[in-house]
Amino acid sequence: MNLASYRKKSPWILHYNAGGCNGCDIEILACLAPKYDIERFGMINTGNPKQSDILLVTGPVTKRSRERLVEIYAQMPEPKVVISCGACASTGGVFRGMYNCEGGVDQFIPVDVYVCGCGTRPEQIIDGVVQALAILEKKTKELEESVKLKREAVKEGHQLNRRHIADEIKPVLS
Amino acid sequence: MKKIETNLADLKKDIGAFYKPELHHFIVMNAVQTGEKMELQWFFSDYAFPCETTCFYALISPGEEVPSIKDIVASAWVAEAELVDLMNIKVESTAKGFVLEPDFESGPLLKKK
Amino acid sequence: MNDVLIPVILILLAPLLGGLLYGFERIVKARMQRRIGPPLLQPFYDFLKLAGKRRMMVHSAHAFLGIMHFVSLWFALAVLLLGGDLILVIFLHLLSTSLLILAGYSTRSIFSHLGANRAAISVLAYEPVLIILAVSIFMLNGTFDTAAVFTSSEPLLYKMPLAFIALLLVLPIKLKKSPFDVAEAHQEITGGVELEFSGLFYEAVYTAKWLDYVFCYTLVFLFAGSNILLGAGLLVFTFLYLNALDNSTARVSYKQMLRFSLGVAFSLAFINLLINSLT
Amino acid sequence: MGRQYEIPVGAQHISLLEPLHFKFTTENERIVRTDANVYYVHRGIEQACCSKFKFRQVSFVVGRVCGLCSISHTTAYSQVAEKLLKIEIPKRAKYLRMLVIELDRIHSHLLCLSHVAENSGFEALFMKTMQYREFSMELLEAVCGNRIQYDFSIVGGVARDLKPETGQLILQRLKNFMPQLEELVGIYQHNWTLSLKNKGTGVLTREDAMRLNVVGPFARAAGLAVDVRNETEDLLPWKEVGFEMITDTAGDVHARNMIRLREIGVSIRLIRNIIDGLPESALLTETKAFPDGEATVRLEAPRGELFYYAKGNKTQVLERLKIKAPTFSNVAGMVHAFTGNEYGSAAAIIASYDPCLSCTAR
Repeated sequence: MNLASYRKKSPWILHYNAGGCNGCDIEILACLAPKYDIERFGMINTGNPKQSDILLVTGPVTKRSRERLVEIYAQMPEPKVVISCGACASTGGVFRGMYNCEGGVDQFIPVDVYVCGCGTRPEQIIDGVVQALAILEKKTKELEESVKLKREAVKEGHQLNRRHIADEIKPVLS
Repeated sequence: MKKIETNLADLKKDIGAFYKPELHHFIVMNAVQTGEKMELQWFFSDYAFPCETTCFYALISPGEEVPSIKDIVASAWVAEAELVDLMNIKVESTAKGFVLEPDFESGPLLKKK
Repeated sequence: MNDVLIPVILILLAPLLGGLLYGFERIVKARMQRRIGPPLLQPFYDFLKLAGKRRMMVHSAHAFLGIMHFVSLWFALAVLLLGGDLILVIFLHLLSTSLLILAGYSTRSIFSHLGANRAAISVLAYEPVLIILAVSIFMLNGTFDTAAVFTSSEPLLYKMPLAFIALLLVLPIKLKKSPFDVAEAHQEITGGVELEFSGLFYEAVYTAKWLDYVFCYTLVFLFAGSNILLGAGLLVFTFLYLNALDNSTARVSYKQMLRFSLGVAFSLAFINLLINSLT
Repeated sequence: MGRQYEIPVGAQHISLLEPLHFKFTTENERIVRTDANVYYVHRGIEQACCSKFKFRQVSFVVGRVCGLCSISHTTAYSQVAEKLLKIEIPKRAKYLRMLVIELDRIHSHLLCLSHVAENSGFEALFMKTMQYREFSMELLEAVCGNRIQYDFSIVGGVARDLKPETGQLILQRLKNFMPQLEELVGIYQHNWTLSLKNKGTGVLTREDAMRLNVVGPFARAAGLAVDVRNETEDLLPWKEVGFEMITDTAGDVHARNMIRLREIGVSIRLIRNIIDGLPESALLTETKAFPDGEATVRLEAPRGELFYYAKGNKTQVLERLKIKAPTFSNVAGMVHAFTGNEYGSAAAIIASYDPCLSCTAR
């Protein structure tokens, strides 16, 4: 029995509306409700970036919400997956080219799963999240690989800390 | 829709004489470009049936400062702040930046020549 | 031999038991809300997932306090199960909560501060009741040791029913259940003190919640003495009561909570103490 | 005077559906001042409607202003365009528009109620209300073909007809919903902890509602009888199908909940009357004219008065389109009504305003 394979059964989602019309947002809310009940898959709407695995973004990114979007993404610890919900989050949709819109979410943060539709149906959102789980598992493995590599590197003395780097830079500058 | 013409100097007096909080409510403030000049509109509506929408309008030339009706209609600040950003109008004691980010060009709704 | 072995096994398995209990509770809660709910082992899936996340911490003292919260809570539980001094148990539990509160204050997030404030007020709400409870037990048995309670043939429930009701009233505060979940208050302060924990360090806080379940249900079990059947009945009753309460109430404000717990629960426990001391 | 703390809520917060930023200045968790930043969702729809899109396409664009009341936006735009084109639409189209608006109102009000319940910390009630709400989503799907973003109204009429069996389905589902509505009224009215949280919080008095020009259920809960359905009859015949005004006096969160629940009852009656008296006629008035002149339209969206101003210049593209959403009028009242409340109630108060910022910011 491989314990690691159970990890993907616990995706905690974070939802951010980057400037959409609320249509997809209420469908995400409907996903939590008894008819669709995404808690079956172990999902919780945490509302806290530091404890989330999956970022659900809806809406085209407006100028004022772009920095918040990037900041939320940066606050989430790896491994993390981004799902863009709806046509306008994926490409800008009908809002593409409007003066205060920047277009799709993938202009700012890497998107792993695109969910289509205007507005997305709850079934589509659930399908998107389930697809994201496989990506999440892959990313977890990659992260573990990189941690392993880093550990070996430390052993061989290649890893430099900040002071070493500063020491190396000084002679070059002077 | 009933349209009443006014000008910037008489604006506060006209609206102050017309507006009764228990009879009317303020809807929104709007601006339309008509050639060189800009037509500013203030929309009011009755509470009664059948209700009538009343529109005060004034023509202004670019760069003119518009008096604020905040002391007559307390909720007008939202509409005024929006027009300041979107139409690049100067309104008395209203700063920019409520709608748009500071780095964005002001007056995106103005027709480009 | 047997009376040491069972507590030791219980202590070692406490996180496991608490996790199962938490998973079961989530199912029950979902069913009460007409949903299917997560699988039983969901808390353990969460546990495994959190272990694989990148380690991020605000500062080392914050993470350390979070882990020490878990450790001291486990220690309090161990003392309780091994038949230690009840006053010691209560203060160890208080210590573990204060570590978490300190962790909340040590960050710069306003929500974390608010959560720490509210957690401190929660402590103020339930701690007096617990202490009165311990004093009543002392009046009855002549000792603070829980071992005497576990072995006494006459269940405490019959002698101090009012205190049991008082305990039931403050349990939602301790377990952060509606209507008294002000310390967590997800919609207001997004988890309060837990807000800044992430990854492995959140795991300590998350698992400490399971231990809290075991701790609270052990307190309930105290009232049955050596009568295991009655104890099981009490546990089931408390479980159903807590979930029914959780699912039928909104969150009250912290002032209302304080007024209620000090006004009603505390006076109930106090009346019980008076009756015990008079008879 | 205690030490003042500033508590920011938003732009991302679990109790908010959309980006919106409130900065509460609090003393001992009591709110003394509120700053609002509501323009996170500004996209520039007005400008696009006057430059990128032809006037017949605009009705689909303005539907995307807001996903909750998209039918109100498309209908209001269609009406203002019809005024500019100077055409009268068939009566059946008017009735069908009213039907979808009322169905939309039911789903929107139930969503708001469930959101208030969740933000008050009552998760089970949130689940219950959302479960009961699904019937309206299914009905909307049956009538319009989509759960949200209906695109039902188009310039000149409506896009789809209502089949008789769909009408029967609606009546049947409404009948099933009636006991559920009564159950919800019972819980929202009598649950003790919910009333502790909701009664007396977020109070807006009638004078303030009048002074700040508040609209919609927010104003009606304060005792201000403002409802466009009561005030106009030329575009949609509300009084013909039995509209009734509902007001309350308390002006707190609880009163807003009760107003919404009672309005759902009125909407159900309206829908029944509409289906029973659905006239037979064409669905669309065709015209080859171009919009000219200027016109305004007011319509009662679920959140209050929706106002459209349009100006045409005898071309395919409009000269100016101004959208005033209900929440836009409520911003001043929203900021005002926080003062003096506990921060703990703020989430419930925000939800009870039923803010729609994507409408406000456009």
